[in-house]
Amino acid sequence: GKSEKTSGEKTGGKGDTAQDTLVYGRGGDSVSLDPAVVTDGESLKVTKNIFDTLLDYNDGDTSVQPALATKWEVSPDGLTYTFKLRQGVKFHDGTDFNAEAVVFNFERWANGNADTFPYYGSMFGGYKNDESHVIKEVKALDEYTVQFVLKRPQAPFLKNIAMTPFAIASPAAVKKYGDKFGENPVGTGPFVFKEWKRNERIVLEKNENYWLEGYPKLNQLIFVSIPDNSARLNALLKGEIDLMEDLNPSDLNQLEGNKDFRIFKRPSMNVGYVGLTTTRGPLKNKLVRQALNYAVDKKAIIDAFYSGQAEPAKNPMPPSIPGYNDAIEDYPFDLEKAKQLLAEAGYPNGFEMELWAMPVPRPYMPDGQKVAEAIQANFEKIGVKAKIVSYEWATYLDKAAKGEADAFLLGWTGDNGDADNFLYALLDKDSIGSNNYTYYSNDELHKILVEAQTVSDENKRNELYKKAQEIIKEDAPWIPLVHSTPLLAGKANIEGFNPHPTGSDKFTKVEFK
Amino acid sequence: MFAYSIRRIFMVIPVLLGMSIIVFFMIRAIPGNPAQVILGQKATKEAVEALTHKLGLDQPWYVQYFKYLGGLLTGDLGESIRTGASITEEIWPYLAATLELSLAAMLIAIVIGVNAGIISAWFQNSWFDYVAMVLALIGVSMPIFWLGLMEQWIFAINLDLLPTSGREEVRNPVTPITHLYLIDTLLQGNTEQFVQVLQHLVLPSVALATIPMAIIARITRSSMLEVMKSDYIRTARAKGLSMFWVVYKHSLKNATIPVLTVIGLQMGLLLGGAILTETIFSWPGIGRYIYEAIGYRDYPVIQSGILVVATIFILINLLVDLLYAAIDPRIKYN
Amino acid sequence: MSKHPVLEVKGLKTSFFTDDGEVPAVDEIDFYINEGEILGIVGESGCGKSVTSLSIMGLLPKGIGKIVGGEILFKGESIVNASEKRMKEIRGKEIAMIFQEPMTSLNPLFTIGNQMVEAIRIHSKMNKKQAQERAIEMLKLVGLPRAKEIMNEYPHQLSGGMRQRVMIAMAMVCNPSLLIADEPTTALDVTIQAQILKLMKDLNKNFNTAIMMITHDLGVVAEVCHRVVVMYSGKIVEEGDVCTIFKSPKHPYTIGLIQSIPDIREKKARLYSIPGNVPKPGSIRQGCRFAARCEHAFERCFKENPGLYETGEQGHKVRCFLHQREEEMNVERTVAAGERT
Amino acid sequence: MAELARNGTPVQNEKVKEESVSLWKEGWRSFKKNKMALVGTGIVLFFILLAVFAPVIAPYEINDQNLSMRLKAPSSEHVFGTDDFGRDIFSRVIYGARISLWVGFFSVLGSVIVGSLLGIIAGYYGRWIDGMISRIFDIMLAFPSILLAIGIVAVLGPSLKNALIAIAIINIPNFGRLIRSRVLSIKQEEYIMAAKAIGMSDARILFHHILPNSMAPIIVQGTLAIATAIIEAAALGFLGLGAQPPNPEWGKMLADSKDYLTQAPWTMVFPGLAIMLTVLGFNLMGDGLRDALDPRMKN
Amino acid sequence: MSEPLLQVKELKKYFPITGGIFGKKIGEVKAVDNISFTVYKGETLGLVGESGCGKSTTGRMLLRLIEPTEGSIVFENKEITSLSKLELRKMRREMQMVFQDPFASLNPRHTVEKILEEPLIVHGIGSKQERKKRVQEMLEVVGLSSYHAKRYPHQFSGGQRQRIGIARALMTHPKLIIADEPVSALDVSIQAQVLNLLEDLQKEFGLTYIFIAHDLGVVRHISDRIGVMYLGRLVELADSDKLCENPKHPYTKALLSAVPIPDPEYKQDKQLLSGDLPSPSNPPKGCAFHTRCSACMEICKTTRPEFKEIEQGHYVACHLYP
Ligand SMILES: Nc1ncnc2c1ncn2[C@@H]1O[C@H](COP(=O)(O)OP(=O)(O)OP(=O)(O)O)[C@@H](O)[C@H]1O
Ligand SMILES: Nc1ncnc2c1ncn2[C@@H]1O[C@H](COP(=O)(O)OP(=O)(O)OP(=O)(O)O)[C@@H](O)[C@H]1O
Ligand SMILES: [Mg+2]
Ligand SMILES: [Mg+2]
Ligand code: NI
Repeated sequence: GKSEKTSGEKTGGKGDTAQDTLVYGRGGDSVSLDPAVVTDGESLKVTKNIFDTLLDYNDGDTSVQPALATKWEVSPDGLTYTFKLRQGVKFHDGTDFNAEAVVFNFERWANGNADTFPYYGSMFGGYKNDESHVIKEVKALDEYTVQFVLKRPQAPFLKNIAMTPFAIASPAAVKKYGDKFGENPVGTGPFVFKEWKRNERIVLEKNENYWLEGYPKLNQLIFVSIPDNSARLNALLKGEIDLMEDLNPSDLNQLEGNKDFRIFKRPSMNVGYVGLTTTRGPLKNKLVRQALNYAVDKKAIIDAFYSGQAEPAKNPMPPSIPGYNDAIEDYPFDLEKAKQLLAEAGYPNGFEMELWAMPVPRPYMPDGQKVAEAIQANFEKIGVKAKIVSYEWATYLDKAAKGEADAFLLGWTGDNGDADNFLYALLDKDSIGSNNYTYYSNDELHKILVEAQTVSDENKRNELYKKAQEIIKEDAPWIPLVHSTPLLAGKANIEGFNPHPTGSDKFTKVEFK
Repeated sequence: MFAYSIRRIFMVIPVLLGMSIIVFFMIRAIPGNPAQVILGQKATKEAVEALTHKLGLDQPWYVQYFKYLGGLLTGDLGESIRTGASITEEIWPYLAATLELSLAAMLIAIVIGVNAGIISAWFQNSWFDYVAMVLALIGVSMPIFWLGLMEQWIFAINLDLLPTSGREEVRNPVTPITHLYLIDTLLQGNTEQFVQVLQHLVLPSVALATIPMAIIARITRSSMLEVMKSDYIRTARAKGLSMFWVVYKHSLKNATIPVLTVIGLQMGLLLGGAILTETIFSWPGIGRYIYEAIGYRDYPVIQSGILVVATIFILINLLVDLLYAAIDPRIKYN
Repeated sequence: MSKHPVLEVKGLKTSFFTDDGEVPAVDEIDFYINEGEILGIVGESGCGKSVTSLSIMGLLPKGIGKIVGGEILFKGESIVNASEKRMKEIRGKEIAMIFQEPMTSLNPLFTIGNQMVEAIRIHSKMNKKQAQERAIEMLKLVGLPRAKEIMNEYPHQLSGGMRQRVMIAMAMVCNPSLLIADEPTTALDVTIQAQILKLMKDLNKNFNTAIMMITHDLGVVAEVCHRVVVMYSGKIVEEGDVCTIFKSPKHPYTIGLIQSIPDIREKKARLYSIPGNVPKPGSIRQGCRFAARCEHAFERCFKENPGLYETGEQGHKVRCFLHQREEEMNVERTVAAGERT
Repeated sequence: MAELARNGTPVQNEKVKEESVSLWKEGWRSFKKNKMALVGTGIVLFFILLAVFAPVIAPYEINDQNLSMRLKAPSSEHVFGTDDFGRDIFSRVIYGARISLWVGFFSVLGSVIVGSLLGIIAGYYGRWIDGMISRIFDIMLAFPSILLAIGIVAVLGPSLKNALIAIAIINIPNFGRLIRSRVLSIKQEEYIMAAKAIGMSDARILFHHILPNSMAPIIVQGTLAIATAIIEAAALGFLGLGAQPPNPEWGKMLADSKDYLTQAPWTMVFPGLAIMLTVLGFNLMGDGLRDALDPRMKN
Repeated sequence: MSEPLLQVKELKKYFPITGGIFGKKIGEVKAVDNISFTVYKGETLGLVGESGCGKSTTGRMLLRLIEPTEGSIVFENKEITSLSKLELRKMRREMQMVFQDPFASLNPRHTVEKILEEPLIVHGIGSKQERKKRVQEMLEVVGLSSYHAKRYPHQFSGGQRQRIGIARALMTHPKLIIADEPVSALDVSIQAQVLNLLEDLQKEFGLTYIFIAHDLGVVRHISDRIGVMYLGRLVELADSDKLCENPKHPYTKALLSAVPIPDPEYKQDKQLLSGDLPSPSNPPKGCAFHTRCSACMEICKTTRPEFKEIEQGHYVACHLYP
């Protein structure tokens, strides 16, 4: 850790001063480097830099901008999308990027199934022969024009197209490596895959022929896995890494006074919540759920365990997403009111229940156990005795999905910045069994959410979502806790790094000053 | 002797078989579907079902078990269901990392432990003896994870003497040959890296060495004392041999046997117990490999990982037994 | 020819310092061994025989056992407070020792040859080869067949009798002037015991080695020793020529001991037996230590400790008030003799 | 008859009133002389008293959160400082003694009971039963024990009780083997031969002779095992697999304060010291007991 | 002294030696190899021999503490080898054993009272008070005092412990006592006490003894008849005077001459045996003693001599006496 100078010399041999290798410390390793086959963020963080998508998100939000596609047109019925592709782009293996390549990739995914290309199915309603499959066909109109024909309108279609998983891979390489493509990724992105040492590091090198003139700035990009948050911070402090994610909010003050380092805040696109399983015991009662909502002191929790780097949540989706209902008033922290509601519901002396605590840190919940402990203490005050239970992550999800938890901590990070990706995915009755762990089922809400999926008028859609949020607030299947601001920390001389709300960052413009 | 070794090796087989069965059923008793874990929180039901089927997890247990066993017999440890990588190929780097760490720890433990034990026995009831034995007792009583953290706090963070975690310099990674980095860097003649690797090794190996060191010191001392009371040592002294020779030639060899047993056992414990150290020091070893695999319900990895560790443990004990025979001519196994 | 003592022990007192306080295992004993003489030391278990021999060798367990008084003169040189360096020279070269348990007295992990050669090279400048030859020679001398092969064998490959022979060979390599044998045959069968005893007698005759033979078997004493010291609870109770001791023992303990042995030559109607138990050393602080078991004990025996009185016969001494009178008579006699000259 | 008695009566110088001293009493006497063992016993007693009188001693409610008082350094108000919930660490460490001692004692009790049973069956009946039980022990011992414990807790679900069960299970083969070897060696003792010779049944031999003679090593090993069990429980707690919040289990406290190592080291130092001291106490006591009760077990 | 109490015929005990890859039996130790003898009521039969010749094994087989490999043991007309476990345990009331090591044969955690009472409890004899009383009586009989009852074995000296061992054997009023080297661990002066005690008890209770020892002097003193064993076989059996004064077997002769005589003036021409005892796992062919025998003939190397009566009551197994 102490030989920063020597290694600086080694890696950045040319420049005397400027460093051109960035070591990015993160919590876990990737599963595969084929973005289409994975669902985990750790894989996508890397592939984002190896591959490009047709469209990309803007820095800092989820509106789309050109990437491999330079222009696009939507037919008025919302069923045909025509993309003009960037010319002269080459894959890392030297083959050309063109419309055929785009078609090849989409065909590949559409011919798959939920197991092989999970994200495709969930974002585009299924696969080739499925009734619900949204995409009717993908055609190459000419060498640099691709046309998508949909079966029915899909409001977030462009946002979906911009998602990291739908990155365009070299057809030649896909054919060449077959199953092993995930270990030999070839894309058009700013960095070229060089080496992967499992559970330790992935090394990417500058793509000299990148289509964005003058970029990337870095010569090498290294992702290293350091599971423990404090260990990662130590590594940063000792110069072993340059940039780290998932900084413990509690470590914030340690860095704040330090001139050598700076904090990066990832715009929030998440929600952390307490799920109240609506089919279990006293929680069946709406009044009880509301009472519990009154009993949680979100502010104190945020101060203590997020170091203030979060805002209290009142809705199941973050404010940055269109359709957010800011008019809603949150349940205030009011123990008297809570007690009163409990009494009304027939539990004047409270009751006992389990409160499940997440065993793993997530951006929206850096320490589930502690948040649970704080909430436990809150509940105690209104006579609700919560026993904290924790399972391993796998078991936790499995059991919670089966509705075995009374109250549980969980959260969600948006994939594409669309309200549907929150409200429908998490609280619609269709999602029971997948991501609606509370078993909350409201027909009125269902109708609204389904309607919103096909409405292409932005304003109309937003109205529908606002209505939905009102219903949810009233039924209180959750105690929305926070929209956290995930923290990153890095060397003070890093420039051009704007953490993206989706959690996957492109390092094209990053450099050391 | 030969027959004995063969017999011992044969006896290992039922143990390994038993272990594979226990591991097989135990991890399947752990709630949580690997498919769900792999696909994560956001997976759809269909995706989970499809993956479950693909992984063969919907087959009856005996089919799964015998398939796995069949693979084992051909030397195939299976494939990780999370990454699809072949475990046979993947496991060595982890194992090597753990081996390097444990061997370093064992070396420290043996060198310091044995010598402290000898000196304590030699100067029984001296102040050295008292201090060494009290330290040894404290060492045995030390929660290793706490020690590791305290080491980090003091030596890495406060004093900034040594790296906090990892096996190598991230910016200056070792090109693996054997994956035992000390050896690799030496083979490549890269002294700078050698020193770096060594620096990374210090804290975790010292943390890991503490308990075995303490145990070895205590055993060495008591077995030396025992031996030094024996008739043949009295004979040696009656011959006019000096104390130094009596201690280092006669007593030590005789006292080695219980010490060897302990070293064998501790080596096995180190291999498994490295989990905590590896977690604290982000050491990419087999303990962490298995521990993380438990989190992902990566059945083949857990099974094969544990079997590999157990096999090594058993082999080490076999080795210890064979060493006895080499040291002690009385042990004629036939 | 006059006899010179190789070893003189004067007022030796050795104590053990245990949790229960000081235990005087050997309490002011005096004896001597002449050149070429076999001295037998007999006594029951725990009476201090081994402690005596270890005191002489300077091999008392460190920290527990200590010589608290008296003198040990080896060829006139005091060795009680000799330096460890000097003791190393004496041990093995001048005074050699063999032990009771042939099974455990040899280091099981080294070959016989290794241990023999080591013994030789400690005290001589021989090279390895010479030492090996000398070792083989010694092994042949003690009557071991296959001496060459045995050099490469380990102790466990030999029988008890053979091991004891190896021990003797090892003790004899430097031609010591004194061999201390601490119950060398107790662990062996009678037929093997007979072989070993013969060997020791031969060595004594051929090399004029003085032997201090510790045993509790009076038969062995009668068979090999020239002179006998009888110990009881850390004290010498009788000392004399072997014939004197067996033909006219004076101490009630010696008498009882001799009478209580069954004889294979004839069947005694009933054995004589000394009543009571062997006392732990240090448990009796007052009076004669044998008084409690003695048929002849009278009041004084329980109060005072008798001295070692000379009986009439040459070199015969007894620690018993019954013989004080004889002592006095002796004095008279010597006085008378003195008057005569 | 009278003559017989006279001939036999050897006791003349013996005090008639010598008390009867069992090996236990003898053991206790030598234990009392062992200073280190007494120190160990003292430490253990100290923690037992802490555990028993925790409600009296502890100055604060252990679960009283006060988020405004987070991570305060030791002061006269909070002797060991406060943790990240603003709770008094001193009080929590005191209550932690309850948990650690409870887990240590009962897990070892469990493994002693099950292990002894299996060990006795294996040792006494031998043959295939022995073969089978011994193999099972071999298998369990070939596992890295902490992994086995993690596995068991993963199956049962993380909780203090399950951690206790897991620790008990992983220690079973140790006791099983100990007892088995004791039974095997005692079986060879002449007094067992003598018991058989007077026509005693197997069961009686087992329960009147073999078991009582195995007690000393069990107690010694048990005491030492409590020490390891406490560490193991703390390790499981540290990995989040043992005690669940807000239980002030020491290992869990360490895990919870791991992130504050640099800013609030006192949150780590005191629970760690508590573990070490308790374990040291049991180890010292165990060593002393071994010297007193079962000198053969020395190594 | 006429009626046979115990008849042993062709008794054998082979201990298996295991080894090899699968721990199979690869040989056997012929610890006791075909011995026959008879014990008459009220007599003492001595068994002598060197270490490892099978004395203890024989003694233990008589009580079936070790299962015989072959042969028959008839005690008071009952075939012991075919008794069921329960019958056997009852039968052990009649036959008792005294062991060699007075330090190992008493359970260190039981008081003397418990040790002595146990045989009675096991066989369901007497009420609690009666048992206690009997313990007191028996202590007096073996020369201890009743106040010793509450003490533990380690508080006694070796001789006293051996008395306790004897007392335990006597508790159930057995007919036969097998004493396996009862005095070899004791000091000479104590040894005489115990021997005397045994003799007195025999007279008082009309006991029959099988007395095992390696010290010929002791055996001679206490036995009416003596059997000499060598490598698992009986080589000579005769009246004790006859055996000592007129031994027939070369081994007996050698053994007798090897015994040191506590008389410095007694000079005797020693017949030293050469070599060591062969291993019982691989005994010499023919006469087991032929390797060390000074009178060895050709036939000795090939044919095992029969154990037969050459004079009235004098049995020898040697080719010198055809
Ligand atoms: N290491 C020791 N620690 C304490 N006391 C000891 C020690 N060694 C010997 N003694 C005491 O010294 C006394 C004499 O012991 P010693 O070994 O000389 O007896 P011995 O005559 O050789 O007996 P034996 O015939 O059994 O060999 C013993 O009774 C014992 O109490
Ligand atoms: N359990 C056993 N397993 C194998 N061999 C045995 C066993 N018990 C005894 N032996 C062997 O049987 C032979 C006879 O043993 P035994 O104990 O009967 O001899 P002994 O005449 O009583 O000898 P000692 O005088 O030493 O007591 C010995 O060679 C011994 O090694
Ligand atoms: Mg001795
Ligand atoms: Mg025997
Ligand atoms: Ni002279």
